[in-house]
Amino acid sequence: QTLTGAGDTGPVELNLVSCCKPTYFGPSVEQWNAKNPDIQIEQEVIPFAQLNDILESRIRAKDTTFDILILDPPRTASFAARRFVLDLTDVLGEKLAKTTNAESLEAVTYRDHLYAVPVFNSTQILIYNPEMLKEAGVEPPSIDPAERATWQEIIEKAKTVKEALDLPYGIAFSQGHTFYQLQPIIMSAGGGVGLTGDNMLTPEVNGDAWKEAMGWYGSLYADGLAPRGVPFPQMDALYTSGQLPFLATTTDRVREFQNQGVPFAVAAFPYMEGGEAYTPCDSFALAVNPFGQHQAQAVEFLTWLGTTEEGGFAAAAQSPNVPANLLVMNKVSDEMEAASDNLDGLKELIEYETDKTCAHRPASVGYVQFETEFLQANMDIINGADASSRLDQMQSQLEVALSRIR
Amino acid sequence: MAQVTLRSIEKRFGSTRVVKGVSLDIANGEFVSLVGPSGCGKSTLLRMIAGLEDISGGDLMIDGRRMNAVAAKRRNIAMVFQNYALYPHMTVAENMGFSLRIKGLPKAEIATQVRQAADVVGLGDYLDRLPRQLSGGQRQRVAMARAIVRHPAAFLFDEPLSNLDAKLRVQMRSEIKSLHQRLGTTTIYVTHDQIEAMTMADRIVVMNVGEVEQEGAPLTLYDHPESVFVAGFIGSPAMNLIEGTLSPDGFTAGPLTVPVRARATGPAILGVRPEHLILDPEGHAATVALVEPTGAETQVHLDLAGHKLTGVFRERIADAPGSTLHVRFDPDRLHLFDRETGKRIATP
Amino acid sequence: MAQVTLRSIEKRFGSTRVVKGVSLDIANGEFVSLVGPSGCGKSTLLRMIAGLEDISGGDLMIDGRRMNAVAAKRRNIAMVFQNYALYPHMTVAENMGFSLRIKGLPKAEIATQVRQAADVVGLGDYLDRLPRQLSGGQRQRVAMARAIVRHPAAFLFDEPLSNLDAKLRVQMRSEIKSLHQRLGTTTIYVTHDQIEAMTMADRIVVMNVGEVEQEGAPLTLYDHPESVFVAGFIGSPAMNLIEGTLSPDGFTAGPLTVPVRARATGPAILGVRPEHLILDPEGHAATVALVEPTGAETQVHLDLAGHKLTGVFRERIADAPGSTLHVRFDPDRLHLFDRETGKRIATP
Amino acid sequence: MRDRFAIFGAKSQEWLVGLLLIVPAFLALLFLRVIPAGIAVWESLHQRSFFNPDEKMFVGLDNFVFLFTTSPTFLKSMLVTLVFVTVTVAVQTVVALMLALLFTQRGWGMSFWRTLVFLPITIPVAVSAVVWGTAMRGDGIINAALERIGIPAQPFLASSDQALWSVVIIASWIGVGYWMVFLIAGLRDIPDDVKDAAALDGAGPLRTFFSITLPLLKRPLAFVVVANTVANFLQFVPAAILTQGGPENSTRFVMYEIYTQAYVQGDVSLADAQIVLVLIVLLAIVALQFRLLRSKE
Amino acid sequence: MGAIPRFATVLFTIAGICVALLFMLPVIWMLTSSLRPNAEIFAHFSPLTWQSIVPETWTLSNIVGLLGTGFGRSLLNSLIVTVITTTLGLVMAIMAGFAVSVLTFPGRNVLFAFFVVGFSVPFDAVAVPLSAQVREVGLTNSFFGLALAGLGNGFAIYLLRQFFLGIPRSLAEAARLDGASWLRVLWSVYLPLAKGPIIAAGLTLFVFQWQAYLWPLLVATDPKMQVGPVALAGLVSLSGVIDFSQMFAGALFLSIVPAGLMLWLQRYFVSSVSRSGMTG
Ligand SMILES: Nc1ncnc2c1ncn2[C@@H]1O[C@H](COP(=O)(O)OP(=O)(O)OP(=O)(O)O)[C@@H](O)[C@H]1O
Ligand SMILES: Nc1ncnc2c1ncn2[C@@H]1O[C@H](COP(=O)(O)OP(=O)(O)OP(=O)(O)O)[C@@H](O)[C@H]1O
Ligand SMILES: [Mg+2]
Ligand SMILES: [Mg+2]
Repeated sequence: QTLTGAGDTGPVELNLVSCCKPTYFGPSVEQWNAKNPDIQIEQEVIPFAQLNDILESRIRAKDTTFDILILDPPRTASFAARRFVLDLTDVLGEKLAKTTNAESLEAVTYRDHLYAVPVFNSTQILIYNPEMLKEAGVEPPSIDPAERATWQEIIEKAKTVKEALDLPYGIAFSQGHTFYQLQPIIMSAGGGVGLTGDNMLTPEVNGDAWKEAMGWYGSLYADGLAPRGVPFPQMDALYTSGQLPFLATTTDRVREFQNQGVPFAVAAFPYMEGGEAYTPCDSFALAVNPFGQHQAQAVEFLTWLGTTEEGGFAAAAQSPNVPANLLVMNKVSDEMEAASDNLDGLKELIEYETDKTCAHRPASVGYVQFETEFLQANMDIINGADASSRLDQMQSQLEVALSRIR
Repeated sequence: MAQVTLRSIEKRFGSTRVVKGVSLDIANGEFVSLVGPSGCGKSTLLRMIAGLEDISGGDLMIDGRRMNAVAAKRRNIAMVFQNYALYPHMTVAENMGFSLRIKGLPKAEIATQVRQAADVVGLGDYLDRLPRQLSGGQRQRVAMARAIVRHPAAFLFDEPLSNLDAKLRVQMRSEIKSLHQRLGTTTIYVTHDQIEAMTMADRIVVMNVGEVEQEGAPLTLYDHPESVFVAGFIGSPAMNLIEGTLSPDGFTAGPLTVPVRARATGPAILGVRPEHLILDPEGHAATVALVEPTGAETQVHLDLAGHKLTGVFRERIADAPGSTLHVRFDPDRLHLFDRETGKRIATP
Repeated sequence: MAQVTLRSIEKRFGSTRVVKGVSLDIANGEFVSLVGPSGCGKSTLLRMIAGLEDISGGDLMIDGRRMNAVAAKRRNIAMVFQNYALYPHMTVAENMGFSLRIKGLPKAEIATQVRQAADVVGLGDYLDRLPRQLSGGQRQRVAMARAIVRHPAAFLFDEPLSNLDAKLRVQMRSEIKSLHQRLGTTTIYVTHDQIEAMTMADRIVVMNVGEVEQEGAPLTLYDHPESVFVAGFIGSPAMNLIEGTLSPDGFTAGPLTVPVRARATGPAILGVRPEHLILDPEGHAATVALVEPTGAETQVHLDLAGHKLTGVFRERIADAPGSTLHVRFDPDRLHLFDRETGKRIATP
Repeated sequence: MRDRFAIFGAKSQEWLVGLLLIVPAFLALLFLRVIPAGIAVWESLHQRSFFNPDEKMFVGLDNFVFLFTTSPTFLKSMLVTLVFVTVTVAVQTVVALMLALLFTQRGWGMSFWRTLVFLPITIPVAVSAVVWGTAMRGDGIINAALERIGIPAQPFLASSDQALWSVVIIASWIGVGYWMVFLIAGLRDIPDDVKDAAALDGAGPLRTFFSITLPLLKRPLAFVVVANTVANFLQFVPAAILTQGGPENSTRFVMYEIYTQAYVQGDVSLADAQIVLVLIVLLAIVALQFRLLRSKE
Repeated sequence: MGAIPRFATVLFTIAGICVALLFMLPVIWMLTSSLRPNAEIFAHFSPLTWQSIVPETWTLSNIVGLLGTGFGRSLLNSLIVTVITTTLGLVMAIMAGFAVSVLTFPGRNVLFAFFVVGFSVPFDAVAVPLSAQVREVGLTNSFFGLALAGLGNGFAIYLLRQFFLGIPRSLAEAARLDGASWLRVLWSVYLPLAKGPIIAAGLTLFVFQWQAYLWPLLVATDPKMQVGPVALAGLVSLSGVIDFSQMFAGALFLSIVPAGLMLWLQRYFVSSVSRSGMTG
């Protein structure tokens, strides 16, 4: 396999398409640029909401103006199948296996080929307000994965606190509209990942477990325990302004809430009674544009990020996320835990979840269709639609949508 | 039908005083002509009476009620605008029927009245046209018909016939007059046409720079203009005005002496209308400057001892410019004015 | 200065033929008046000459060159529009100076010429006003001045004086005339004013429903109208027209018999101008219908054996309607027309 | 020079000038709008392989057949869009006209107040959507206000019955001030003397409005209606952000459908087929409006 | 008009203020929200209290923080692009609008129909193929490339046509006779008489470009070329959390320019004079 730009001499400018705040990859890019005058990286930041849409259309048009792109792991299959990302198996496969979380690697692997360098990982926790729980006389849930609470227990506690303190709500899910956050709950109730078959193009979303889990989830909103009609990006604010005691969210809130001085404590992400524990996982990886002009140099940068301690630290420096680079994982979680004395056990929790309970989203070329349909169905259920019939509808609509993939 | 009274009406545009205290009493059913030089404030006065322009000072009374603050639509006054102001989006028939539609008349009734009014102005064939498809004169007639159709308490006409040809104008003139006779509607009529003013009106009001110069019956104004201004303004071609001095001997202007019967003496102006120049071999010798035959008459511009005079004669005169013509002034038709004040000097 | 030739000019709006084959030869420097009833196509003809309206048929030649396809701005023709068409956003001075600015004249030069033209029309004090701040007559004068200032090859005037008062109109008339004498610019002048048409023009063209009825020197038209239409149209008040029969005895209309010297016989129309009615105790007895004194003259509407006649007399007549007046027709001034064709019947 | 354009008559040069004046705008529209639309027509007759986007197959009207028979959402989205457009255009035009009338009256500081009404259009739509989404929350400020005056809290965007109307309100808040500007310009163009004539004919304010102002406002009004129709037909950002087309597809606008199809799911052929249909429907509506709003003047 | 009672003026003023307030409420809320800490924004909705609008804690940190993110630069970019679009677009639209309304020539109505088709094409739908072409001709990351999207604006043409049709044709004719070329007629007669509509057309172009979001994302890949709305959307963090107070501050900054512009251009919205120089 030959990479473009391999023989180039002289300085090269790489273009990295990332998303969200510039600080995500800012420190890595700066450190790299300082040390590699011949390969200078320029960062282009696309707002999160449009990231995949824009990437999709630009790669489809064979855009050569960028070299490295941010890859949302569940899109790996779709991108890889269409050769929208460069196959990195030969150049990086072995090296990465030694330094990167295996689960994270799996998420960016499609049909045994590696397509990206996982930079971040993620997992979810349950944040609660210890003061509220105390005031309501409710026993706080444990941070120890071994003593993980069930959702049913948590809901009871939430109800109690809500009533005792006359709060508007009991619990919120900060990404409760996404499959990312709901997948573990569905799987914990015994459901599958939603897609099956050879190509993972056969939907399976209206089984009993799915209906039960989603019915249960919808009831939280119907009962007024979870906030209906509040835009999901505003869920955190409900917690921080003291309107509810429980918030299911990602680990990155830990640093944020600490900075803001919001009272909080951490518990393990709950599971459904009688089921197994699952947590969401995976986060952004970096891939190489197959139409880019400087693939060799791009790979150099990715190698540095994924296989060196220095690169790993650079990436983790400002990110609130869990690093995928094992060389730095330990130290970063140490720091996170040490930041406050009520976070004892956080490090173990993170390590446990990323290793043992990780529920990858389905590795299907039709994932986008699946995710879009799920979002619609989920929002309807949240707003009061009957879960069972809505999932039946989703099943048939998804079948139509996936039939277009040929 | 209405009685309209103006008491010291004023109009200012910014700092310019355009109408300066006009007082007028217009009796119920009267037909008043408003004349005056361009820009003297005639249109402005009409617009104030109609309620389209705020009155800056004074009182406007209609039938004894003060109307300064009454909205235009409640005054029941019809106006023919100098610039027509037709509704551009309505056909001729719709333009004319608009006020009737507002009154809530039944459709058939409106159609009948519109047709009648259209026939009066000779637009029967144009009822379905839009204003922009009409010629200038046709537009003006639509504007006329729109006012006629309404049977208002008073008509205000702002030069309604200026764009019509002579024949149509004569015809329209008598239409308006007979309309007035039939309906007896109070009418104020601004015109630049001498014949219209003289023949149609019960009374003529002569305005000059925002003020009333003189008012009275048409022939009174013609025969006894109270000022040089009125003398010069009423009558066309205008009265000849000769500056000179009045002495017990008569009126003297350079070599010219005219016997008059005035008692006053001092600087004066002698006025004599063109039609009161009489061809007379015994008369003063004058040099012909220009001869303008109008068909019925001949207008001759003369130079009499340095004074430029115009004469109008029934005769066809073919004298070339430069030749000599002998004329005298009709001694019974002379006017005298004070040179300082411009006021008329009484002759016994 | 230009010579303008029209050869069978046609204008159609959709399917309506508005100008129907007009041919005219206007010599260099000539002053032609265009008259005709409202809506007969005068404005349309002017607009075609100016290049504002496409010519549907025929040829327009200026100085021997076919101009049908030459753009308006290249014809160097000035026009005074019937509706003024002043630039509403420009002051009077800017309105007048616009064409000079386009020519690229220096500012000072423009200012001088504008001032001169403004003085001609008596608007010297209004140079900084906007059109909407002017009275109707003032606007019309701006439109005049805008044409004058340009020194074009030909002037087209579309009723330029209709909104002016009599005095100003006389003054402007002589201004235009002396301007024409000074510059010798070919001029086509549409007017509804008889006196203007008669006194200003070298030649009058009478139009009727899109066609030329007659053209000729003013007095020729007045004295020898070739058709009933021209006879009735030229002259104000209009010629009296009496329908009757021509026999070797003379002209008979009911009880009325008038001796005439025509050889033809058959149905005919007798024409006699109002000023050719002569008060004569020996004359026909007529009933007075209406007396309209205009000051200089008196117009009397009469009923003579069932025929409505108008007479214009120098005398002040005070007879009440209903009384009897004796008049005779000036035998030298009678006109005879064929009742079928409307054409003039020759009298030896 | 003689008679070069003789067939066109005296005004022939207008042809050349007109051509020159139109060329830049013509080219811009041709390359920036019409040719891409033409490409969409061509593409809609093909189907691109998902796995190899370079490979395309002629499929005739298959994409259209799919949209009309199989697609679970397309027809619904067309219907939703038509309802939305009808209501929004009606509401916005009427309100904008009322505001235009208000703000052309004499009053103190009117131009300043008018600017404030215009302000919403200048705020990024995405942010406006967030603000309204927040205000319309179950526990949001609007419900708080409603409860104050004794009306129970409404679900607004969370209910399939109210979501569309909520989006209408938001879109109107954004757009009304903007459309108002054009109507103000139009109102100012109506000659005073015609209104004077109407006043003398006995017309009161209402009568003058309906018989004089409104007909003479037809041209700007036609612009507002047509432009507003097109703009709202193609509008999808507030719905995309606030409701993602839900609840139960009640706010699934056809442009959102196209956007999702083309950008999110990468089904370009299907998106192009939808674009073609949208274009056809839109042009039909616009043609109809042109016919209805032709001014007599 | 005579006889308008003075209290009507008062009434209209009050109505104007009320309407303006109604439209401003969300904006006022944005303003105060940008002056309070993020956590406080959503804390006081129900029940309604004065704190829903008035911050308990006032802070400028959002605005300061915003400027730290290079937002100023994006604002400047937006301004440059918008000025280019508005200027070029307006010139093109004026010329074309004049041609299809004042000049008469064969094919005029066909051309106008073409413009109508042009503005019915949803731009968002053709943005992708178009951006590929823009990339091919090398206009990515140029102000002109960014401005391109707003240039083919059929709306502005249509708008100007509608208003130009309202200007009496005899004015153009008078100017033609005065020797003016058609361009001169446009410049000296139509432009001054259509100031209000031209401003309105300019606003159309301005707002389209100022709000542009998708197109800049497609053709401005260089962060130095980022425009305001994109920068604003970038304030969303990886996990979808939004810094609302900063976003509101940014939105307000973004609307200052057009609002100021509008306020400044008010005076050209004077009563039309287009028919006041004539009869009929
Ligand atoms: N809006 C205005 N602002 C300033 N001056 C004005 C305004 N309208 C009219 N004028 C002036 O007021 C005077 C009177 O105008 P008005 O229209 O009443 O005259 P008029 O007697 O009707 O003249 P005409 O016979 O020419 O129509 C004129 O000198 C005119 O210039
Ligand atoms: N655009 C048009 N469409 C249809 N008919 C028209 C149009 N313009 C003018 N006409 C008709 O053409 C005829 C001639 O109009 P034109 O304006 O030339 O008359 P005119 O002789 O100038 O009349 P006036 O003395 O009243 O101004 C009229 O009957 C008029 O109604
Ligand atoms: Mg006047
Ligand atoms: Mg005419």
